[in-house]
Amino acid sequence: MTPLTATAVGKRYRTRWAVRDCSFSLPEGKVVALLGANGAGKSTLLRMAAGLVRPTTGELSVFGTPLRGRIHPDVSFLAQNRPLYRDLTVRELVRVGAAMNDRWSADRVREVLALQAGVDHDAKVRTLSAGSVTQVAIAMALGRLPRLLLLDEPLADLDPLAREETLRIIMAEVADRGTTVVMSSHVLADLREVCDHMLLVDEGRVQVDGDVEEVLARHRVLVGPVTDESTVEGELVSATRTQRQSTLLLKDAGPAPEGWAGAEPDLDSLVMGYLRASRERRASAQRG
Amino acid sequence: MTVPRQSEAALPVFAQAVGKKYRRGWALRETSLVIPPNRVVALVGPNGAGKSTLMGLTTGMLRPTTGALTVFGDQPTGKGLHPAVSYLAQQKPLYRQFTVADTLTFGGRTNPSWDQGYAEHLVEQAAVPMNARVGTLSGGQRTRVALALALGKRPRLLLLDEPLADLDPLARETVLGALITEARAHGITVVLSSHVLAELEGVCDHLVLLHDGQVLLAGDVSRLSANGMSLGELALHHMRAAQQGVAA
Amino acid sequence: MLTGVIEFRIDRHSGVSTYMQIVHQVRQAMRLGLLTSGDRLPSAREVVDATAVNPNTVLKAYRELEREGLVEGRRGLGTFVTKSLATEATAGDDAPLRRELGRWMGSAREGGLVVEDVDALYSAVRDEHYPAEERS
Amino acid sequence: MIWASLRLQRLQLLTLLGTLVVGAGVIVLLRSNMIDALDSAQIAHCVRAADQCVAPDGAVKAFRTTWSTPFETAQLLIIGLPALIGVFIGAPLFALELEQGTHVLAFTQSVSRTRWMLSKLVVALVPALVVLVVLQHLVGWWLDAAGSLGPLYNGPFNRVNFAIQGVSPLGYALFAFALGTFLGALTRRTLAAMTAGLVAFVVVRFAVSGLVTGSVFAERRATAVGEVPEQRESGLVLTTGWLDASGQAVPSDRASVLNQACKTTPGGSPNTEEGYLACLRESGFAQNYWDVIPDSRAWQVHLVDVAVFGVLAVVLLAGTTWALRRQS
Repeated sequence: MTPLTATAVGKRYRTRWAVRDCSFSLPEGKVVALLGANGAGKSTLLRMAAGLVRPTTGELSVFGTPLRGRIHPDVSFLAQNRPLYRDLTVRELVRVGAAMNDRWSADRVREVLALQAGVDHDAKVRTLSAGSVTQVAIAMALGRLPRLLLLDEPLADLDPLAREETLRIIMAEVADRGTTVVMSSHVLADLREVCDHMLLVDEGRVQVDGDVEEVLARHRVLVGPVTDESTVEGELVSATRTQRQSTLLLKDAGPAPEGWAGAEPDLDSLVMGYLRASRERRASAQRG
Repeated sequence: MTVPRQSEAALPVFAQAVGKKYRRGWALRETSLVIPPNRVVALVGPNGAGKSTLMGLTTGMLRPTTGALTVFGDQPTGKGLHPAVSYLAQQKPLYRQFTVADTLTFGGRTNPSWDQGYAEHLVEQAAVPMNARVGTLSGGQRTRVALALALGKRPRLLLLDEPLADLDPLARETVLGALITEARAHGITVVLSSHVLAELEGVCDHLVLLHDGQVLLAGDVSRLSANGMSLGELALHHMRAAQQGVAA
Repeated sequence: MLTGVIEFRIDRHSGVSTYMQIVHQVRQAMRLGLLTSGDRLPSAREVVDATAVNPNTVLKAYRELEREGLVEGRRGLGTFVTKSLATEATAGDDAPLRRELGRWMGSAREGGLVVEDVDALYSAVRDEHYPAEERS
Repeated sequence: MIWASLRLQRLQLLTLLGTLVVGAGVIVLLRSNMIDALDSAQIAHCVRAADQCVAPDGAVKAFRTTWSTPFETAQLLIIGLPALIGVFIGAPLFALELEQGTHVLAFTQSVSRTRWMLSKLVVALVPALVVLVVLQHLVGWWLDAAGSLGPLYNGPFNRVNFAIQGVSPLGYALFAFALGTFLGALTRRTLAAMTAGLVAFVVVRFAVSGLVTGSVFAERRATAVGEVPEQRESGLVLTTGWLDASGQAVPSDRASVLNQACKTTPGGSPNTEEGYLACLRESGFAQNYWDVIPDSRAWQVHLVDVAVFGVLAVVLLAGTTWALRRQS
């Protein structure tokens, strides 16, 4: 049973398509990186998977059940702006969580809150630091005992220590309960060690979908003379060229031709290559 | 800490036992700090360590409770920024209804040392259309415009508070690239605060690490990490140690 | 908490994948005699607590070690080392070769060599004695 | 879920409770003071019929002057409460959550949107209505004690009296509340919803008056021209006019021309009473009639009133549901 499947999903806001013809299927128990440029449709996709936004076209299903405008019981969602009742204390907020859920583990919430350095349970949420607010929001999300955890920019606004602490909480959840996690982030450095699957979207369409290592293995970075690109085999993703040198990111590349050096890209250069290609597409679309 | 033997007037920031107290307590305590010229400085620390306070004191928006701080030898007056200092706040405050050209004109009207040609050049380089409204720009483009506005006054010290938050990786790289190129070309001292240590690596050559209102570590990265530790590791290591010290 | 015998150190800047780092570190610990037959490797959860890496990666590394026949997963109990790679020459702080290398390092340091010098010397000599094609 | 709503509405609920306690205390106190004042002025018996009672010189007038302000204040409170409920309880109910994004928290828990909405509505609305009804009846109890020395003298169809009696305040409060929640869910902005809600409520409240729609309950009374009815029963007179011999109402423009003509003799001098009546009869006026809603049917008019505002409220609440469902 796949945690999340999208079939030709599209979402239009007035005249603009935020997500278009998006199809994918996520494997269970993985940590999925949701990547893409600003405005590529990542948040919309997550909000649709959380049942907050209804797709204009197509269908999403969670653990085999099609979504019908409300959240699936096995899904938890961390929204980007961390919506919490700011006037409540942490303790009261947890009680609200218990009141609003059929399945709720107060123990789990306590456990997660205990992982972080000293959150006062009687402090009002509005007095907490950004890092603590995120961690409280994650604790609330985990209290639902989800099997699919959707995180929209879980690490934004966090200082380096809180970043690590938060990642540890999420990874512990994966280790303990085999939860499938989908997280979007702009900071590739945060994702490198924690993700084993990636989903790269651009202008609402899926560009890359697969196991990180497999995806990396399918791509090559070739560096060679700028004059002679005709001998290179494979599907060109993007290229940067200086006066003498071309650096090409290729998918399903053939062997490096004479005079070219090839290597497997790392996650950074792969994502950057795709983002660069997307920016060029957009720029040329604007021009023409 | 060793203070380079240079006249104070040449130092972008020179703080002597500076403290700042708010109603809820000390945000910065007895801090002595030198920011040497021509550096790209990483200002790092956990939330609440005093980064924003230090920036506020440098811009003159805040007055120190104790001690003194000078910017190129002058004490910030609080009546507007020092002419040689530019500051870019995290929210990148720009008038959304202005066009990019309006924004630059606004910069020209409010800054005596404005270099219109240079600002236009920066916008052009970023491929942002001059007649576009600021409100319609993408995050990366808006940051580039804000940067052009900050650099257009030809500062010698540029303070950037989390300039790259909420930019995608590509925009991050291009913005940072443009920033460093300009800083190097014109000898601008840049102070960059960020939570993402990885993006400061290879960019910053000087580190100021704050913790709990005090300077934990300050100096050139090459000197601080003699054993080949990267800036990120170095900072994280010290932050972790300091946090454990507090907890114990 | 009683953790396993070893603790992994994940270097986020090395460019080597997390999974390979874990595999290497287990192999190295086995060679040095820090891990011997019957020792339990830290559980994925324990590694997560220490390093905040993806537990799937840890499990993948253990599977790789299992494939190599070095460890064995026992359902519900954990992953256990089944072999010893340590020899008298490598295990323990007072193994003769180690002591010899220690003396060498001491004189290198006295001679004013820095880490890079030592690394360069070491790998040059190593490559002399162990040509690349012989190494697996 | 109810607990959550209670906790989130705590400030409003405490305010309501405070209003209730203070309001009730003040009313009880004023009422007992007033009864003392009636006794000491020796006009307690005038409460039944102020026009016919024998009382010390100027005592009635003095009483009315002293007490008119407290009476008006109490009436104003009951008239104003529905608007306050709409503005301070209805409008922020959903707008605040939408504005702060906390609806996303609620929508991503396992309660359904409908249950979330209903529990919020119930927790906000029921206490507000209880407070309103209790205060309304306390004020009514006090005004009853003043009888015809107080505002009740003006009868149940006086606009102010009508607005604070029967089930009407309930209808207004329901409507104001629903209007506030609807605008809140629609605009997603608390301040906008509060302001727009207040304006819209005031406009609709005066445009749709229960007194107008209550005319279905009017009864026609008629007497032969020149005859004086024995006792005119009290009520709200909507129209008066003449009927011809066949019992049809004479169109008013024709009636007024003829009436004017009969007031003078053909010679031009003012007509005598008998001449005037005879002239009317000759002109075809058989009966005098008036359409009246008797005081005894006031409760029915209140029911119509509450039905009209209730239907509006239900429509608005349906609108709120719709706005929240399409919300994301």
